[in-house]
Amino acid sequence: MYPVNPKLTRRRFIKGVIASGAAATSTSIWYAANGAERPPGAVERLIRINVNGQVRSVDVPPQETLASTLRYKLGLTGTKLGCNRGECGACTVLVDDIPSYGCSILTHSVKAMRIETVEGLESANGDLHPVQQAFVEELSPQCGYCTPGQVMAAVGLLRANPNPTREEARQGMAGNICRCGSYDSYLNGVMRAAEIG
Amino acid sequence: MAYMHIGKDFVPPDAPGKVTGRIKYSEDYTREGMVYARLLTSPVPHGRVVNIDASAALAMDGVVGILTADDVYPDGEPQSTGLKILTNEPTLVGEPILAVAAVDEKTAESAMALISLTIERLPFVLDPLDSLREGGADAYTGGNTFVFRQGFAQEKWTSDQITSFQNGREPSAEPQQSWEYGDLEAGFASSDFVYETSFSTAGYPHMSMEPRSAMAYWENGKCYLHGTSQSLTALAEPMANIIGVPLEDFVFINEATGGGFGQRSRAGSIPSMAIPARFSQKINRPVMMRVTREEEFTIGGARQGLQGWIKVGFRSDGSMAAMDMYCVSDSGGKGGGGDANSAAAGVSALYQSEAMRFRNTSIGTNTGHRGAQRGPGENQIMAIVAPIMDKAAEALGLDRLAIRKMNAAQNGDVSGSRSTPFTSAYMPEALEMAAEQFDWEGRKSRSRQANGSKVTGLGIGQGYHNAGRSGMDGIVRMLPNGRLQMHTGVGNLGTYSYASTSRAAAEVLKMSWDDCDIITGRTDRHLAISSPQDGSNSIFTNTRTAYGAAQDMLAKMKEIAAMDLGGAAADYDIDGSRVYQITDNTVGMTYATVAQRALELGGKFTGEAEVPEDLNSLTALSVSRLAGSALMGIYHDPRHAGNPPGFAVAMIEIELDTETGKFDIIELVNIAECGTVVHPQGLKNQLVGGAVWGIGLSVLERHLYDPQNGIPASTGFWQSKIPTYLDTPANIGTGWVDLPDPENPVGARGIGEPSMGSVSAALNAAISDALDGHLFDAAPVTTDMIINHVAGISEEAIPLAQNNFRG
Amino acid sequence: MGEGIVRYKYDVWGDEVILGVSWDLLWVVAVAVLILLAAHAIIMAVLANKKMDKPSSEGRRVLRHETIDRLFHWIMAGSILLLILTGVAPIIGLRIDWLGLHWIAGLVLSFVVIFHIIRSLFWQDFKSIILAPRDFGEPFDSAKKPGKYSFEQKGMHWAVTVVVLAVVVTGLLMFLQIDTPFWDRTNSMPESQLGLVFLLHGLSTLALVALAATHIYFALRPEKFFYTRSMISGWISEDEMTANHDTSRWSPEEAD
Amino acid sequence: MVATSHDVMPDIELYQPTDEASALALANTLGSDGWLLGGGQDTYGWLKDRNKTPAAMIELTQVDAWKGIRETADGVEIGAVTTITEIATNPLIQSKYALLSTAAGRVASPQIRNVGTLGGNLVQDARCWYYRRGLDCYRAGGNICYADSPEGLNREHALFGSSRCVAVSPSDTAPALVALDATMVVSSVGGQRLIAAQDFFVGPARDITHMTVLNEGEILTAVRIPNTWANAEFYFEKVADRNVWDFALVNVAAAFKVSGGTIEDVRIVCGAVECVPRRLDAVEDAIRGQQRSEQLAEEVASIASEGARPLNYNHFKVPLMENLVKRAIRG
Repeated sequence: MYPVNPKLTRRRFIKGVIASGAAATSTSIWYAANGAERPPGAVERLIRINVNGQVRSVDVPPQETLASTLRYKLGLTGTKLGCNRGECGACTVLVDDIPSYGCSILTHSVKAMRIETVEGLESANGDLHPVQQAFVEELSPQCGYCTPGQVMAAVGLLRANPNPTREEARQGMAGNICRCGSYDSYLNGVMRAAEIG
Repeated sequence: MAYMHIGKDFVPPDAPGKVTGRIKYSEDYTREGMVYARLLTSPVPHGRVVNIDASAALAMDGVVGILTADDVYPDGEPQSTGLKILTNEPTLVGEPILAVAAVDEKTAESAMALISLTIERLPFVLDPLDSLREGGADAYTGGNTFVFRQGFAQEKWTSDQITSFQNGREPSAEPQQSWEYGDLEAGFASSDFVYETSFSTAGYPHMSMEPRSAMAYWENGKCYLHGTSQSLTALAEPMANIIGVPLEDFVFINEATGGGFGQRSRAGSIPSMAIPARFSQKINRPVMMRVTREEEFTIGGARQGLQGWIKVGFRSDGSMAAMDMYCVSDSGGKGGGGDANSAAAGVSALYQSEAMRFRNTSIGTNTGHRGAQRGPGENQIMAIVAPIMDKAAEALGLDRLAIRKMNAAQNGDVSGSRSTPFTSAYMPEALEMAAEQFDWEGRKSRSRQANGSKVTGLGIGQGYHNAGRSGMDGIVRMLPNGRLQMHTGVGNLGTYSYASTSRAAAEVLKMSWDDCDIITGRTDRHLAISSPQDGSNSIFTNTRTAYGAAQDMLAKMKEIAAMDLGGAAADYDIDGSRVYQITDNTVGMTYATVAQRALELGGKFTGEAEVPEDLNSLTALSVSRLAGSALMGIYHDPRHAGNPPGFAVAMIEIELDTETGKFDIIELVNIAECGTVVHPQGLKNQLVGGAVWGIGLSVLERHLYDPQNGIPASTGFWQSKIPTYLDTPANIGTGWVDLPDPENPVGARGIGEPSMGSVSAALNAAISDALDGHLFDAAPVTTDMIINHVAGISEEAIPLAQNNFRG
Repeated sequence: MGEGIVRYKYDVWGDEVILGVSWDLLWVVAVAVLILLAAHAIIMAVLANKKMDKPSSEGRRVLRHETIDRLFHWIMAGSILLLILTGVAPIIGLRIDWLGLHWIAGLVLSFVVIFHIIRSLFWQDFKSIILAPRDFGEPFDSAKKPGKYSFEQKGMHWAVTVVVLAVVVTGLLMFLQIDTPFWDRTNSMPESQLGLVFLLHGLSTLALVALAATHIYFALRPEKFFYTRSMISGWISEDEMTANHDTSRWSPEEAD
Repeated sequence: MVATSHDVMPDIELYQPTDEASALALANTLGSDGWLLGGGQDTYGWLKDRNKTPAAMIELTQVDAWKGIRETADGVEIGAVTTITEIATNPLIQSKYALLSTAAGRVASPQIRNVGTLGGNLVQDARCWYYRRGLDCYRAGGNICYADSPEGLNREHALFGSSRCVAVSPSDTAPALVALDATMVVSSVGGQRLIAAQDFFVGPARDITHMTVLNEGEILTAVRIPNTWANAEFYFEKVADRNVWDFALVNVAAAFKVSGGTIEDVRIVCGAVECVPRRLDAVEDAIRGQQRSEQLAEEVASIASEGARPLNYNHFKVPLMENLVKRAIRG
């Protein structure tokens, strides 16, 4: 018999909890503990962030990733979690125009910056962004799960370089995996977007 | 034939939702009171859970409950190698043992550390040959193999038999499975070139972009499951069975699926979706179970690895006279598959070997869940056989294109163990088209030319998969406003086939696409059964049903018209959403009017009578719920005859740097031979996507387990090496033969799988070509293998080993 | 103190297994030994007021340690000090390339220990070092004088014997677990056993640190220093012999 | 914590100092409980996996003094929290130290380069998958190496300098900086110390649980590149399985001062073959004063791998390393 998870596991866990300043109290889960025992100088949880041109107030724990805030606090589920480890690009969003992995950036790190997600690209009258339009015309997406990330990477790319060569587009889009293998179609989309954009 | 919709591009209704992020995948849903489940998975490759003490976890703030195998299998776990919902008998690291639900994921994860799990460790094995060897460990408690209808069994070879196999000789042990046609001995006797080798192909994970997250809740006795699948209705009924809820009380919601390559086709390979469903039932809260990338690796399925021996004989004219193949298939810790059998059938179909023998033994290992993955078997073996074809061409002094044409499948040809005839086959045309687009004649002189450390390699690859089924159902409805409702059960896995197959109905009814609605996404929209969407069959299978349902509606519309306007139904034709008299087209009625009349008439017109008797249960349920709502076209598709093949041909030019083992793809074309083209953009996506997958199989992807401990090494995208933009060419040429298949009403056959096998074969052949025809007899051929080969190093890899990157 | 005596880790399957000794104990041992020795030094200083006669080192010299045994002693001492130094360096955060020196010193120690065992069994007066029941009365009866070795010396010898054997055996087992010029590591020892070996090595190291400190302390004490001299030059004076030893039980040859 | 897949950031405190003094003070106070956070691209995986459990993160990227690229009297100084993209695209670096901009351009993926910092790329932890899985191996303070054993998966591991641990230096910028004779500026509340790039990295023989000589409370704040190698002839090449994301199987960074075809001085450094960037002094010595040519490259390439001790599955790194050195010399 091999006990897999004996007392030491618990000890390590408890150590972790204490270390993280969230010793389990009996009240409302973690919030109270987090709020009450914060050391001086640490970040304030209640922040205002600029997402898709709107300033939104939101309660963000210090360690929360941007993708989590967007998806689970702000309901912006267009930003996908494919790996949660910065290995796929499905969570790509723009931070001050720079494509970044939302799963691998803290919300607190970007609270002073402009965040754009796939939901914020359409114009006020509902017209698709040129990248979105081109992706539809070229039928770039297959399963679509990586598409929001591809769209954001393409928008970021075209803002920095409005008329890329196909090779430049390929290099620029390289941080996004498409498991369906639609790279060729996405590149067609980027090139078309550069034309119509 | 001039079609209105078939062969034309259109905007699939889900495309805008994909580019705006508005379309919802299972994890994008939320529900009042929802709690979050996380999985506690097996830390050992093989073991038995002896005790679970969750008292401390359950006492933790925010923890709502746990769900164990005892909860989901009160009468004991099913005895099979199939993946379980939860298990007390894990046979791979990462297999789900229990789930914890809490108010948030962080709490659920923290609670897991408080659960005391006592596991008895059992012997484990990671390579089929280690298990086959006398005295080797067995992956399962009852043996190392599972025989259909018989159960667990033990299969052992002598050490000599294993060693001889590893040394490239024909295995002498009795196989579990075999078939044969033609006179093998005579075939080899008449051969002028015979090549014999052992080979290995590695398994690797599916790694769909969307992890198999699911959310479920119960309301008024009904179970609502937001899940992910590559089939919609085909998966729903067996999923209801796994959950244990009657079909009529089960609603499966699945608007979009983040990639399906075989392992989301059938409920049995994705039983984890039952966890939130059963959990929700137990704790009476909606339960969201987000699945991590690592979990997707372990339970998300992987291709089978093959360790095999192959012997091929060619006559001096290049014709393949005989092919003998013996495989040991890696069935993993759960699941299994028929890759070896498909591999042999694929060789038979593509190369038309006159005599053929296939033998196989499937052995379990305590590695990831296995099952069908894009071109299971065919695509691995084509990467092995293509360089052998080149070897034969070289030995016989033939052009590499010519030897393929010589053996190419044509109309009237047969293949496989039962010598099944093709419904149609145009491989020579496909080869011709590829050669032209690629400029084979112009490029072939560049073969093996060196430029500094770089050497040019050319490769031709062919892909095949049996690509069509039948026997499913179709439902279409015409609303009184004249809109056509196409109730498709085809899942949305990214091929757009749910939409393109539905267009066959619009085609029959000659309707403007703007007047058509595709009804899909959730089973309570009353959909028709579709076949499981694997095996490249959707386009063939479901255009038949859409077409048939529309034909049924067309007949009913003519009948109503004849009833109201006089004459016989045969006197009527349609156009512009009108039914009119052929002799006087001013006499007629709009579809809207016909639909209104149908509602008045009821009976068979609205699905309330004369419903086809042999409808599948799910379709019958949908029809009964739709009955009386509109004019209905209902159809049960009879079986077709013959084997509808999906064929593809790829040609590749690479420049391989012998100093770094890396290569650039200079040119790549991938040509489809899949009958009439229904949706060019969709087909093109299959061809480019297949190419990327083919590159992954041939040179990159892997599925690593630590041989010492059985723990998985390649749980993320990084270590499993999913191809990126920069590992694939910036441009992929595509094209299609576009000749109709007689067994399909619009002439279509499938393509998803062969479009990959063609490229994996061509790339392996090109690498071999660049290395002076050296055969690795393995897939993938990785950077290190190429460097070692060039440097003359024979690394200490175990021959035929499944479980290291050397392959 | 910290995590107690034993440190645990998870093995590759997540089981809790022993990792080794808790190195916090190193500080415990160091402090404890320092306190004890300091206390001893103070007591001795107080007692020193009573004016104890120090035997003269002049006069006839008798042989206490043969050259080969002195050589053995100093090689052993050197290797143990080097082993402690190199072993402790990474624990206290000194970034030196220690492992090579450590195992070479370990091998040297192993060889000289084996040499010493064989020599002591066949060529030396093994009886002289045996702890007999009567020896235990020695510290309480100033009339009782020892043979060649005092009770304390015998005690120290046997303590060192046990500890050094433990450290050598575990050390050799650990040696098998690293790459050396002679072999590549095999990873053949189960992690739980490996941890036990590390634990025993660590515990014996701690004991050895304490013993070495004590030994060095006494070797440097003025009233015992003639023993240290004898370990360097081999002899003690007749005076020193008769003052500290029962010549009926130990009658050494005259030194050269 | 290998038993199960963790994926959510646990509770961890966050400090966002905006000036040097408070950042250094925090690093000093928190010691090993404080995790220095650059771009975080080698942080969140550890934390989500719960394989590293610091109490707090100290974000360094808000300290403006540690950002940006400045030309100095004797070269250039790059703030440690400057992003990799900025370095790859900076005109000054591109024109004078193209070795570094090229290497930076080959790091990971565009998005990682956009956020990841030079400091982070230099101090990133070993990429051995056993270690990354959270196993208690030597590097994690344990008593075993799972990779260096007869069946261990060690295709990506070290050829040189392994001592119990066989992990390699994963960085692409590190070999470039060693080749450029860069100096690391390391600050703490106690002041500043300057460390030659070559001495900044540490192998397992001297410290098995760290990759650099940084002590607790110390922060890498800048990298100074002297004029010595400005505008020299450079060569950088990285061979990885995939051309995005993957770490090098072997990379090479070389700088040549060539006059009239003769190599006057040279630096050749390989990554991913040892736990530290491996400076190839023997090759440098062999080619200094020689005519830079194909023939010379062929002659000396084998010196590069002298002393290599391949593991079971990484023999290929020997010819690969030799070939890359050959290509560097060939130019």
